[in-house]
Amino acid sequence: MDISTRLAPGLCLKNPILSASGTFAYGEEFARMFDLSLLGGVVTKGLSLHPKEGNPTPRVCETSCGMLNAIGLENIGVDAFIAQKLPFLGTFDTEVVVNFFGTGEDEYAHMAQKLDIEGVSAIEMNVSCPNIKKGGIEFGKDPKILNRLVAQVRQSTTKPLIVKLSPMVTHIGEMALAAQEGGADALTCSNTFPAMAIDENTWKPILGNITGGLSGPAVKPIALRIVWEVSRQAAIPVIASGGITSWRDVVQFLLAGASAVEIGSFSLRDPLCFGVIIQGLIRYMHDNSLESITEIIGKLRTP
Amino acid sequence: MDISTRLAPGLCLKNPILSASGTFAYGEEFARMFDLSLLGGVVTKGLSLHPKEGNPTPRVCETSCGMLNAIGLENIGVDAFIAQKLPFLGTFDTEVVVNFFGTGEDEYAHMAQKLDIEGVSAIEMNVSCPNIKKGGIEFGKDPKILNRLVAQVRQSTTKPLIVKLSPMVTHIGEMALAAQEGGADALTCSNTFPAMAIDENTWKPILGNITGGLSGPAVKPIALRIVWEVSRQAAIPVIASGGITSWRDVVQFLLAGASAVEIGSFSLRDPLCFGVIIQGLIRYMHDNSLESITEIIGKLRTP
Amino acid sequence: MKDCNALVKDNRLVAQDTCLMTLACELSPFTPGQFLMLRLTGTCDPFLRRPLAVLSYREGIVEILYKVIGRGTSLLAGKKKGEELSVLGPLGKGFSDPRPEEEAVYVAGGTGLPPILALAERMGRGSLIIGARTKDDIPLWERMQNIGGVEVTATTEDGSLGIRGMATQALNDLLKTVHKPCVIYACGPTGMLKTAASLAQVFGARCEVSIEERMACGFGVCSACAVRTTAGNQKVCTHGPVFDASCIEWGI
Amino acid sequence: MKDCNALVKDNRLVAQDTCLMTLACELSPFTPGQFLMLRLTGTCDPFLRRPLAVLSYREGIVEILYKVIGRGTSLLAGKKKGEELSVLGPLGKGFSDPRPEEEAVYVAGGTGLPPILALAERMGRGSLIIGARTKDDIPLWERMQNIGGVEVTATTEDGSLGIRGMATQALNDLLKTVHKPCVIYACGPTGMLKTAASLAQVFGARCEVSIEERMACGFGVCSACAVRTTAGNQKVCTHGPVFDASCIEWGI
Ligand SMILES: Cc1cc2nc3c(=O)[nH]c(=O)nc-3n(C[C@H](O)[C@H](O)[C@H](O)COP(=O)(O)OP(=O)(O)OC[C@H]3O[C@@H](n4cnc5c(N)ncnc54)[C@H](O)[C@@H]3O)c2cc1C
Ligand SMILES: Cc1cc2nc3c(=O)[nH]c(=O)nc-3n(C[C@H](O)[C@H](O)[C@H](O)COP(=O)(O)OP(=O)(O)OC[C@H]3O[C@@H](n4cnc5c(N)ncnc54)[C@H](O)[C@@H]3O)c2cc1C
Ligand SMILES: Cc1cc2nc3c(=O)[nH]c(=O)nc-3n(C[C@H](O)[C@H](O)[C@H](O)COP(=O)(O)O)c2cc1C
Ligand SMILES: Cc1cc2nc3c(=O)[nH]c(=O)nc-3n(C[C@H](O)[C@H](O)[C@H](O)COP(=O)(O)O)c2cc1C
Ligand code: FES
Ligand code: FES
Repeated sequence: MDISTRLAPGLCLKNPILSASGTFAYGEEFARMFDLSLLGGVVTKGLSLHPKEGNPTPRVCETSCGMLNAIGLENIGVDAFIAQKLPFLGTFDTEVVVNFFGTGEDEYAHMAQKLDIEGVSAIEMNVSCPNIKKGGIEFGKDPKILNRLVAQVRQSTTKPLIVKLSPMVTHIGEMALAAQEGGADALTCSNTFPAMAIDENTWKPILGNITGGLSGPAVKPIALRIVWEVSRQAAIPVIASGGITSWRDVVQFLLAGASAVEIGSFSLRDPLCFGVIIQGLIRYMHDNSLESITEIIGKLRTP
Repeated sequence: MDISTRLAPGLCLKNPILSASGTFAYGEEFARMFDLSLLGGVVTKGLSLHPKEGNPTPRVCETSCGMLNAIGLENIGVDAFIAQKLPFLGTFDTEVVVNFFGTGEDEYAHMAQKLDIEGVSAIEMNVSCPNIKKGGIEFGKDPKILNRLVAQVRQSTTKPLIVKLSPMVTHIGEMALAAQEGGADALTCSNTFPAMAIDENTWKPILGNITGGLSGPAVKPIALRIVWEVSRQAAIPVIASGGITSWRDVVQFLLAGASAVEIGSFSLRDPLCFGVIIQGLIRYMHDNSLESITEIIGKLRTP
Repeated sequence: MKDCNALVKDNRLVAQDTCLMTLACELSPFTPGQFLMLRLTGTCDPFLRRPLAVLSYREGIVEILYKVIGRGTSLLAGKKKGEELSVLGPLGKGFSDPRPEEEAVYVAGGTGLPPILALAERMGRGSLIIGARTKDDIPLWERMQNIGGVEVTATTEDGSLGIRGMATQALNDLLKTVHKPCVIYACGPTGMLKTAASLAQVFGARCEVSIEERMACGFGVCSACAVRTTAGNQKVCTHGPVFDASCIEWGI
Repeated sequence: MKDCNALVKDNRLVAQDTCLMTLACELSPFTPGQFLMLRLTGTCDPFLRRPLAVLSYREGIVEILYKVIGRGTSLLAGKKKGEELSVLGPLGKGFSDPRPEEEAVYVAGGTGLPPILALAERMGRGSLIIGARTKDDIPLWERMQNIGGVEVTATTEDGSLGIRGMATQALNDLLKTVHKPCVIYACGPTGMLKTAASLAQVFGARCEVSIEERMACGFGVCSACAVRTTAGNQKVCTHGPVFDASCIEWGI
């Protein structure tokens, strides 16, 4: 049985299960619980050029079948990552996908250059951040801005380039094509949904940052639709992200057109879920006499 | 204590609790369970010029803390509504808000004219429908198209005009302003989120229509953020819709800036929730010595 | 119809993956074919209620018989004596009584047994055919055989109980032997209902079928449960679940 | 740290809105101050685990003491003997032992009692101050008084038990009487911790505080639980929850 999956020239995962950015830190904590080599790949916390302190607390909040986070992209900075964390990740037999972001195009490009080093399997651009030079509009909200950004990053790296889309846009297909034409090798669909929570006793927002991003099973049906929509429009592979909790979810996202999946929030609740999900997927394929996951990807049967 | 709320010149609800469109039919079934006069208002199923058959089944599907629907706007048509349903609704001491849609601008305008009659307190335009003349793009996805549509409807009616926005857009504030400038008296935020569900056994979409709209508690945090964003940008009142299940939710949406709320999916699960929620709101105001709900609306305390 | 709290009195496995639950709750009198919408938890997950037919209701005690299919029915199977459920019902339109001159034939397959059994028990006359894949799939076999006045036939695909074959084959055979006006009551897989409907036509019998469709509300407000009939779309939850078979447009 | 299934052995109210639960599960040895992340249901609603300190752990039996605050702790309070929970832990960094020459002073307020009591019970020496609004808010009062070697003082705002006033006032009074190196261990509302920290400075005592912050993972991967320290942001769940009070930047 072949459960490997190809995301870009030179980027083939041994299985379609990745951690998600921001729920796996830099892998050390999970490595104490299981062998990271069982994963198709790990995606690191989003890195920036300089270390970032993040938002005031509370930074998380529970919602119906989901959670909000407004961590504020706290991270140790790309240099500390390369010096202190990357070598450790290199000791595992898994692909290392480095998630990153910048405050302007040059910073994104600079980051990509810095990460164009051994030990990094691919880079994943988080474009759900405001472009401070363009009056604060998110890179991921305008196809032209996104296309330019991706094109510039493309020229700064030899690594497979994954663009992680923002879901809350009018035409997600347009954004996907803008990234593809900019030179993305693959797309992650998608980041969290801007949302908020309010405490009716204090009359205050629950999160220190007022708003945050919604993730978890609550958003899965939307994420599934986005993957389905994007994978039919884009020619490049799609990585699914949003509410995955089980091998059943994984099969559903593969059917919708994803070539791999990231598991985020659920691994906070159940850190050992990765192994369970991979085993479940193998068992499913065995029970259904499937030889390769390419027999599942995009094979949704529509009327 | 005053829990009445004003939505437009000549449209004041005795309390801020409305039913939502599509989960209340035309009121007859609920009227067998409780006196509709206890509601601030009822919103009817979305009506069209001609009766509509709707989508193939299955039309609903359960999701984590929510549901998908792809009813396909099945309705009896505006004429049958006026003849057979409106008189019954007129027997209750509550505001009758008629939800409607069309396939083109003229049809919307025609509908508005037909509904400019006694017994109708206000009309609520559902703009989450494709404009068949404009290549199928949803009216609610382009501010220019929306603005023109609203302006045309505005000229065809003397009734208070509520525009119900589609949530899945890049700039919800722009859409709100487009509707406001077109002449809307109030905005409903918002309709369901395009989503889907897949059966991993049959490899088929669960809904007959492939995709459907996500509603219920799962989407509440997004709806809350949308209400907060829109109410700070628009000058007209906002009606909240999305995942409301309790008086706590109502208070949260009021704090975020809503002047009233619609309860949809949850009333399918718990048809008697309306009375419980209104009582809970009154008790909350009493316990907090609040005289009027205007003391709550938009009073979120941000840092 | 009422929304009431029900107390689990008993809940036990009575066949392969099939449980019989008794609940204490005050309902108004029911017609066989009517159903309840059960809410399974206090939390919003699972969100929707589940439709289940009333098997019996007497003096504040309701029986339901359900097959464990997915999440909701699994949760139901896990309920223990003393736990609470919320119950909405009885809902929908049940079976009409057989006319005095009519011979009643009840046909059940799969999860279709409860409303059919309810009707047979209420009427106390006629013939009941229960079809299943195998013996172990048939619940309440003893109870069925003891319905006074009703003759019971089982069909199993593997021949492990009763006649080997399909319920509709047994129905066909039975109808050949009946020489007076006849009414067929059927509930089960769509294929079975369709065949029952055409047999009814062939034999000039009246036929009522109880239809299953996904529901959200169960009381007629959401339009989830549409079924195509000669009178246009109808709602399974309020116009049905029991329909005159000749009105149903079976589609492909 | 492990993720294991725990069986509820007992769960009872021991003070106003406060329950003591005993669970059977195999943990590695714990340090007082460490905590567990409890998952409350099989469904994803509620989604996040809840952090609760270990009160005691011996031979496969863990005790937790919790105040019923919101949805999660209400669900916990509803658990009955024989039900299962999933438990992740022990997590975080606990209190350090008092040095041989140090006099130990334990101070607890609000939901801060469990880790403090765990430490006092483990050490068997020093003085414990428990502060509450009123008598009924103090759980396990008998048990506290019977910790061999530990002198216990209660303070209540209404004077219904022990000294009328605040725990920090009693701490101040106590510190005045201690004439050797001293270490203060505190857990409770932020205001209390802050005051304890400044008293420690005034009296030249060492001070360790256990901090509460909203958590998602509890094992260091999500960065939810940031606390500002002199060494920059630290994670309450892995760097803490116990910190040297002098390192915390208390903010306004
Ligand atoms: C009027 C009516 C009466 C019924 N009476 C009985 C009965 O007495 N005994 C019995 O065993 N079953 C009965 N069913 C079928 C029963 O409702 C489903 O088996 C049950 O809802 C499955 O729920 P689940 O959560 O276990 O399955 P899941 O597949 O997890 O359910 C997911 C969703 O699909 C719906 N669904 C799944 N299967 C069906 C189905 N066959 N019909 C309608 N909705 C479905 C569920 O209600 C739920 O909303 C009846 C159905 C209807 C419409
Ligand atoms: C390390 C640590 C140890 C703790 N030990 C104990 C203990 O032994 N006994 C005890 O009674 N309480 C303890 N608490 C506080 C306890 O975690 C909260 O009271 C509990 O999570 C409230 O959950 P809820 O669902 O009832 O409240 P809700 O308000 O419904 O919870 C909503 C969310 O907020 C979080 N939350 C709410 N209050 C707190 C809080 N004070 N601290 C952290 N998160 C919070 C919840 O975890 C949840 O994610 C501890 C907290 C921490 C961080
Ligand atoms: C606590 C937290 C932190 C996150 N941080 C990042 C981040 O740094 N960069 C990023 O691209 N996505 C980040 N995400 C988004 C996740 O990677 C993932 O796309 C999203 O949570 C949806 O998947 P899920 O439902 O499986 O969590 C974060 C999510 C959470 C919950
Ligand atoms: C079954 C169903 C049918 C609906 N039909 C309509 C409709 O006809 N017109 C409309 O504007 N909104 C319709 N909606 C959207 C609801 O009015 C409401 O805006 C949405 O469901 C979010 O609120 P909720 O989470 O409280 O359900 C429908 C929703 C459901 C669940
Ligand atoms: S289930 Fe809602 S109308 Fe039938
Ligand atoms: S709670 Fe996740 S890092 Fe502390």
